Amino acid sequence: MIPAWLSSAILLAPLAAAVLTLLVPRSRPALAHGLAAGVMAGCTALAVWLATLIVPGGVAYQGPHLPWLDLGGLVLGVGTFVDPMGAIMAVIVGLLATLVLIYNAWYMHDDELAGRFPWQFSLFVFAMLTVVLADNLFMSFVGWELVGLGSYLLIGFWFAKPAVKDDAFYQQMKGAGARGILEDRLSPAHAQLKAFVMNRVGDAGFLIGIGALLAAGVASGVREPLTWSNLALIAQGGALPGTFLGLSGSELLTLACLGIFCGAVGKSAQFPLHTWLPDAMQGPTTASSIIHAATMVAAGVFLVARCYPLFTPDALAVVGWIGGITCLLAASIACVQWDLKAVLAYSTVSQLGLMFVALGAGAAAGGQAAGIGHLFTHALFKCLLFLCAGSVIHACAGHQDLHRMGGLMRRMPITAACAGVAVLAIIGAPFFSGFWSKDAVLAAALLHGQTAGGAAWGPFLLACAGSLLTAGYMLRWWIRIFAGHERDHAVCHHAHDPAWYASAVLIVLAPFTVMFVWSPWLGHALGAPHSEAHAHAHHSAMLVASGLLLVGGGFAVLAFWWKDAIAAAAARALRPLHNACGELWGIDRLWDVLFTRGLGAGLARVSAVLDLGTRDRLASLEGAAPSKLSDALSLDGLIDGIGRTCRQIGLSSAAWHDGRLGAYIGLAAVIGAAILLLGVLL
Amino acid sequence: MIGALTWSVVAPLACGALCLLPGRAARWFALFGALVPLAVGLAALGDFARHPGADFRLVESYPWAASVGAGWTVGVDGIGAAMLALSGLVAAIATISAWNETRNPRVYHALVMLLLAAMNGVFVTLDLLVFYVCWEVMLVPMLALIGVWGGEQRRYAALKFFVYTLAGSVLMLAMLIMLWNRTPAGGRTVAVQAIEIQAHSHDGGATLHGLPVERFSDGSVSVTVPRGFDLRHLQLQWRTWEGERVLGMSLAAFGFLAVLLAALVKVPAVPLHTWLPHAHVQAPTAISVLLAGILLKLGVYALYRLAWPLFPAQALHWGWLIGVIGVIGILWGAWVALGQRDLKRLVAYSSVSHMGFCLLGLAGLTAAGATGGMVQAVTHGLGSSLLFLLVGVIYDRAHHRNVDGFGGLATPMPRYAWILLIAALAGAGLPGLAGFVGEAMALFGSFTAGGPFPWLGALAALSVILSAAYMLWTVKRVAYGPLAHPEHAAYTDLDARELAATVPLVVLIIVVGVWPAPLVDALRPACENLVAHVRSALP
Amino acid sequence: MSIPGPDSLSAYLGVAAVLFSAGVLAMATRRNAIGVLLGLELMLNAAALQFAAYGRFRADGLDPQGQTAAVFVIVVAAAEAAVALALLFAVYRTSKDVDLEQTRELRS
Amino acid sequence: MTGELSHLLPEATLAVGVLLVLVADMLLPAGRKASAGLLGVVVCFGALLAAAVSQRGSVSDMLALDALAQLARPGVLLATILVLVAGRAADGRDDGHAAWVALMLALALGALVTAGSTNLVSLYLGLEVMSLAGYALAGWKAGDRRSAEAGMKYVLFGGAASGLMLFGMSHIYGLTGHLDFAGIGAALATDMPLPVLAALILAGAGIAYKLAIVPFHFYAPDVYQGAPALAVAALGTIPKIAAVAVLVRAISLTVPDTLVPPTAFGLALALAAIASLLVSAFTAVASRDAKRIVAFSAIGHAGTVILALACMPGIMPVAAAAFYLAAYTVANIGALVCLAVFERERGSAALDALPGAMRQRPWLTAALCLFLFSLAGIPPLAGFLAKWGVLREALRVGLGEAGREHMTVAALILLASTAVSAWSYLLIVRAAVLQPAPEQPRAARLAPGLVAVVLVCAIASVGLGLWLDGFASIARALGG
Repeated sequence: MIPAWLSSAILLAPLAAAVLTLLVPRSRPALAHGLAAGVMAGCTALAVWLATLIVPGGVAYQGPHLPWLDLGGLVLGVGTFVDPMGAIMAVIVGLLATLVLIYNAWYMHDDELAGRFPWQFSLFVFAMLTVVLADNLFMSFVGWELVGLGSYLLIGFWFAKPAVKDDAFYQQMKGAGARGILEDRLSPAHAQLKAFVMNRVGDAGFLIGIGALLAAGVASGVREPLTWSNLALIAQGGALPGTFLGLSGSELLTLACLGIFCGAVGKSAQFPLHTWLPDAMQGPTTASSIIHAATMVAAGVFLVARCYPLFTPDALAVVGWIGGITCLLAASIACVQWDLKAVLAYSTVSQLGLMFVALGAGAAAGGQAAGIGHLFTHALFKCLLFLCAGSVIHACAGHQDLHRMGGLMRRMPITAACAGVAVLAIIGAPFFSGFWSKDAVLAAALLHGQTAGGAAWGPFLLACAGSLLTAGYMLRWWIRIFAGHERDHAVCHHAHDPAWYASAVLIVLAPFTVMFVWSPWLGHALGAPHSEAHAHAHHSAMLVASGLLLVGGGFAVLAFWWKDAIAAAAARALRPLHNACGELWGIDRLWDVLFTRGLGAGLARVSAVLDLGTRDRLASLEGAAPSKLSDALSLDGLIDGIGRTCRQIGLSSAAWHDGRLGAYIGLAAVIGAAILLLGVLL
Repeated sequence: MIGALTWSVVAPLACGALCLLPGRAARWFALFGALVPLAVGLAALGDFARHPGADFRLVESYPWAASVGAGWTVGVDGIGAAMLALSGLVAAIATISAWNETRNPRVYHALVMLLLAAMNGVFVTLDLLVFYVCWEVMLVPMLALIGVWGGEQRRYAALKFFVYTLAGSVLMLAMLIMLWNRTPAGGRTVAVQAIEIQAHSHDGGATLHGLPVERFSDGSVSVTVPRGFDLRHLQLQWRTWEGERVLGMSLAAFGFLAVLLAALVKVPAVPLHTWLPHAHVQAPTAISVLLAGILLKLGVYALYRLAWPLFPAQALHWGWLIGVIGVIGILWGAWVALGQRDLKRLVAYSSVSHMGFCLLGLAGLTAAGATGGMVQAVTHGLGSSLLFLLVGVIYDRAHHRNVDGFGGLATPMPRYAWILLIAALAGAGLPGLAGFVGEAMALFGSFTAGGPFPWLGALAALSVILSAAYMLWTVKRVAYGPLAHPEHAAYTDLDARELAATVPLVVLIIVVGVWPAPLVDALRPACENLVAHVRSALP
Repeated sequence: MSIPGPDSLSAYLGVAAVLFSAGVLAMATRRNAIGVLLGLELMLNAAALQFAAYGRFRADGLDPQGQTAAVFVIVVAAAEAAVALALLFAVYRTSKDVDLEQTRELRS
Repeated sequence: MTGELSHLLPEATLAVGVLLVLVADMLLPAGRKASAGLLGVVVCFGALLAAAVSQRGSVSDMLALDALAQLARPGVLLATILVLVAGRAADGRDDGHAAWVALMLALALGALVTAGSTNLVSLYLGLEVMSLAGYALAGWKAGDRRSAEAGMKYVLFGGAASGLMLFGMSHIYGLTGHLDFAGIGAALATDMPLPVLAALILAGAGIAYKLAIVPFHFYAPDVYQGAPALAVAALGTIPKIAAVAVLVRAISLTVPDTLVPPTAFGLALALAAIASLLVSAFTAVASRDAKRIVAFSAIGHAGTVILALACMPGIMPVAAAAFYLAAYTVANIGALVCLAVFERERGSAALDALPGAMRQRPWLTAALCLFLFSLAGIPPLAGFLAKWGVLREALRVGLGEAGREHMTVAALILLASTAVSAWSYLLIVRAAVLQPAPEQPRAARLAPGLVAVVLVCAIASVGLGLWLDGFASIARALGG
């Protein structure tokens, strides 16, 4: 039997860790890290226990549930809900959090801000577990926002750091027209803002989705419509009761799903809201490893999977297409990035796109299981990749440009090996976890394409193209760092593997990249469907994936290891494409022009002038006419205009009271006579 | 012996008089004068949280003018209690933040106390005439506080505030006189709804608001309402006013528009908001705190206490318009805030945006929305007060408020940066902080209200983007990044007085954000009752 | 149309009307304060004349009220003229002029 | 006959008082002549006592001692006392004070006669006594150019107005055959020929002039600005009380309900009121002198009173007008007494001269603000309640009686003008309180009499504002 306190304890343990570490003096970072890691380890243990109780039976468990707010006929509650997907996710979150904390103790051992890391990190883990364990959409949303907060805090961890600008090397590179280098990135303070606001763009859609579900819930008379069970009840038959924004029935359900997906697009950095994630790499690499690789960005995938019963075919088609586009787009950009974390960031975006491709395929095609499965395997190997990247950056004294690396294999063998297996996993080499999970994704997309036909093939093809590129750029990444000759001795000569406990973290994570850790139990646990068609699709997908891997990987080995000239020639041959990738397909710039400078700063400034004008208020007080048209026509100018008009009337009236007695008497007589006439005539 | 609510008005007045005594004790008197209403309000709020109900409690009534029917009648429901507590709290914090006021501190504190007494009068009174009197009395101390202790263009801002808000509320005077005039001298017998008796009769239906209830054999129930200004009595006659004509419209429509105008100016709602940035920018910190923390709430409170109960059919009829005004305010305020460089002006526009949620919530006429609107009023009082205090902190050090003139203050002032971040996140509506509760409830209320409200709610939801943008952009420009000016490195972090002013607000923001149930439970019955009352006007 | 004789009310009223109009005109147009004062006297005398005339030509016989009123008017007019002249003198003393176009220190 | 004359005891007291003061001035040694002021106050108190004990009745068909007069008499006398106690208009000069007191008493005498008159002749006499005293008071500082100009304008414009009035009166007399109100009313009861209407309107000019109703208001700004502030305090209040009293009586006695429906007459009054309100509110905003602003505000307040009277017939409009006058009188006298101090110390009451007042005389400036806020109608001061009463009447009539909807409009215009005129009062507040100024020399102590007057006016301004039952009480006094 599952103890009632268990799920709550798992949820609250990171919060306790956050509070505890907040109380630890900032001068004792090691203590704080140890404390947090200890609590996280306990939390992981509990999660494992819970998983063992839930996963084998495939049961869903509703934990304690409390009302949080009674809005009068509408109740919002908090509580836990665990199914196999959630249980495994909780284990992964806990495990990675523990390991990352241990690793970070080394990574930040000489950072004076290190004491802040544990509590911010623990707060983030709490938020993430809130999303994972929530038993209703509202609580998910709360966790969702708090995840955003954690991400905000950790991206801006080094809040005082300027954007990289003053390094001679970067200036030189920039002068040479290089793209995709660190210099393109924002300062941490800017990046955290960008991340939060772009997440909020998605959240606005999320709120509207919640609105649709709430309206439907009220229409169907359910007191607490947002719990998973009640949502399923309300959305029975693929349609929602009631109307909202002029929609009803299945259209309304589609709207709700798209709203939720909109949130996921923001959080999971999908096209067109993906641009914040590469900038988020300004955070500590340890934070990136879990937040911007393994868990937070996966929250969008998780949420869509959690709300899967609601998703209508129309909504799923959108999910698949967005996933496919993102997969290819991000992969293409990753190919030309020189910042080693940026490559990983774009690869994360691309892989998340892959997960959405799977989800878009629909449950019947095995999409849900495939998407979640890839989420899990990706979480571990991507975390490992980031920790390895952290080791490299640390080893290279903070440098992270691929131009200046190379040959580090000899100086840091453990890191190189661990990174190597992780790369093999991400490109989907046989017997590695990625092989298995990516195969499932492609199989689901393929099957969906086969059954639905027509446009439904789109996501599959995009995903294939993305996979092809993934093999290329990830190998390039590894080769550029670890293989070949040392390009910049000044940067590389101090390099060494991390301290033993940090290396141990890498070594602990490495086995999870192996396929047999996951397969075949995970597919069963996630309820992947089995049939002739599925098996057939799996085989086809495996063939396709292997072919793509060979082509992409082969090219990478040739071009980046064997002969650099091939890469240069390819770049020349594909110059327009290469440039487009280097310019991030113009999306960042478009967003910058359209939203940051246009709708944001620009229009806001215009609105501000429209509202108050620009003129000197003291002058207007004395009745002076506004000097500019914009002042007279601003809202405030119009209001002041009323006052000015009154004063003007007063002045013209005062002109009649100008001290001429004769005029006074004459006026009195004339007006009096007029009144007399009027009175007599009327 | 006078009761607690009367004390909440008398104590500030008395303390205000004591403030004028020579010596340096004025600030202590002022603090005490603020703590009395805080204590009364908290006690009442606690009572409503423990025993939720829509009735008026702590009711006291003293005759004033029998020939007119006006009296000193006070009582609070959940909303009134919350507002009273908020007003005491904000006034106490404003007093602490002005603890070291050197320019004529005695008069300063005395004026603040007069202001507080007037505001409390509005919150506790159940008499329309007294309501109006207190409503207008506020203008005078505010005029002086902005005009004397304010910034460079204080005279312009003060006069503008005075004339603008006075002009906004004069029609309300006409309204209250009309209502009085149209009640026959001998009183009027009106039918009463069952819910009214359920909610407000304390003696099993024998009397209602102190009036004997007459029951007829056909089951109908009525009371005879005397001529006067008791809001509870006026409210019973709303049907009569639908039938009276004035200037081509019904008396109810006229009255509703009159209250609406007065309230919208105070709220302030776009496009009647432009006095606010001037007043805020020119006012000293503590007065900005009072202005944002309490004064703006009066507009919402007037809608809640006057417009909706007295003219329910009009509220139904014009609800969409209020909602539209609210949403315009939400979006326009946020957008303009994004374009501001003066920190105080920025916070002022954020107030315009946030107060829009109060209007949206009230307009939708759902229990969730109305409660959300009032909760938003309370939480905005906490959040915007904190923001103004924080602007004041750096103004005290840098003597300017230009956001571009800061940067990287988190390095010399870490505590400041954290509190600023919390305040900004509360303003951005982050769950777990107070700002989220009201906004979410108002939004959810709109989503479920039907008619045009889902559309309005969807538009309002877009403000989560803008609010995050202007709030966090501000934090970024002030606190983060490399230190913009080397001389800022010498800035000291928050001192004890500044912590004493800000930390209570931070704690409350977090407590209300995490555990809003007591507050919401205290406010909800009154709002539900209001919604039921208004909905009873449906044909 | 016959010219009204001295024994008809309308003749007196006509004269009074002319006097009155002349007075109003003088008051409204004269720049010199003395001239204005003269106009004032004309107006008052027009009124006095009317009182007297109305009293004399009443339908139901002579009425002393009209004559009385006329006397009152004359007396008060004299007092008023005295005060006015005193004030005019004060103005003259301070500004060496009684030109109303010049004495306009008090104005908006 | 003696019984009838006993009704005139207050007037007689004042008349004797005038002579007494003048005689005393001759007897008093130089340097002690200020005691004439004390004598004047004693005389006024005597008259007040006489008024308090006097019975109702009438003196021939000339004067009526009805409820109205009994209400107006104490009002006039109290206002006179306040102004007299407040001190002297002139600078430190000792010798002229007796004349000042005598003129004030004469002003009060004229006001009492006017307030009680029931006959065109007594009305004219009363008005002229008031006016003649007033002319002299306005031009009191004969050596001062502005004061002299004010006096001259006052007398010439006033003369023109009384000329118009007399012209109208003579026609009324000629057309109705009566000089007394009752007789005129009886003659008009059956027929109201057009010429009579015209004559009535002409005769009204005199009252309108005393009240400074548009278009007979032109003199007021110049006179108020130029005359000494204390003279303005008297001129702005005492004649108004008298004029309103006699106007009410004249309307109720002469205007027959049967022929000219009250609605038409009310409309005419309302129009005059609206014109006054608008002119006063807007023009005041453009003024640069505190006393000029007060003058324009006085025009508006007179308009408000007229608006109340436009709601006649009935007791309540009169009660509202009476209350309004009371509130206006205390606030106006208070404000002008404060301004008198500033005028004396700073040479002028122009807005430019006021900055620094708050630092130099904080309490006096605070009192000035209190009076201005009362005039502006800010609750809970007397001005608010007074306005409330007028609005109540206007809206009662406007909403309740068919064909008089214009009263609702008029009420709304009153409200709008309240907001605009608040702005003009704020100009004074701004100059005196908000405007920065260099350090001021420490001010000398104020005369105790002046302080007392300010205190009494302040207390009255607050107290009347809380006296919500006042309307009912006044109505009882008028009706009983």
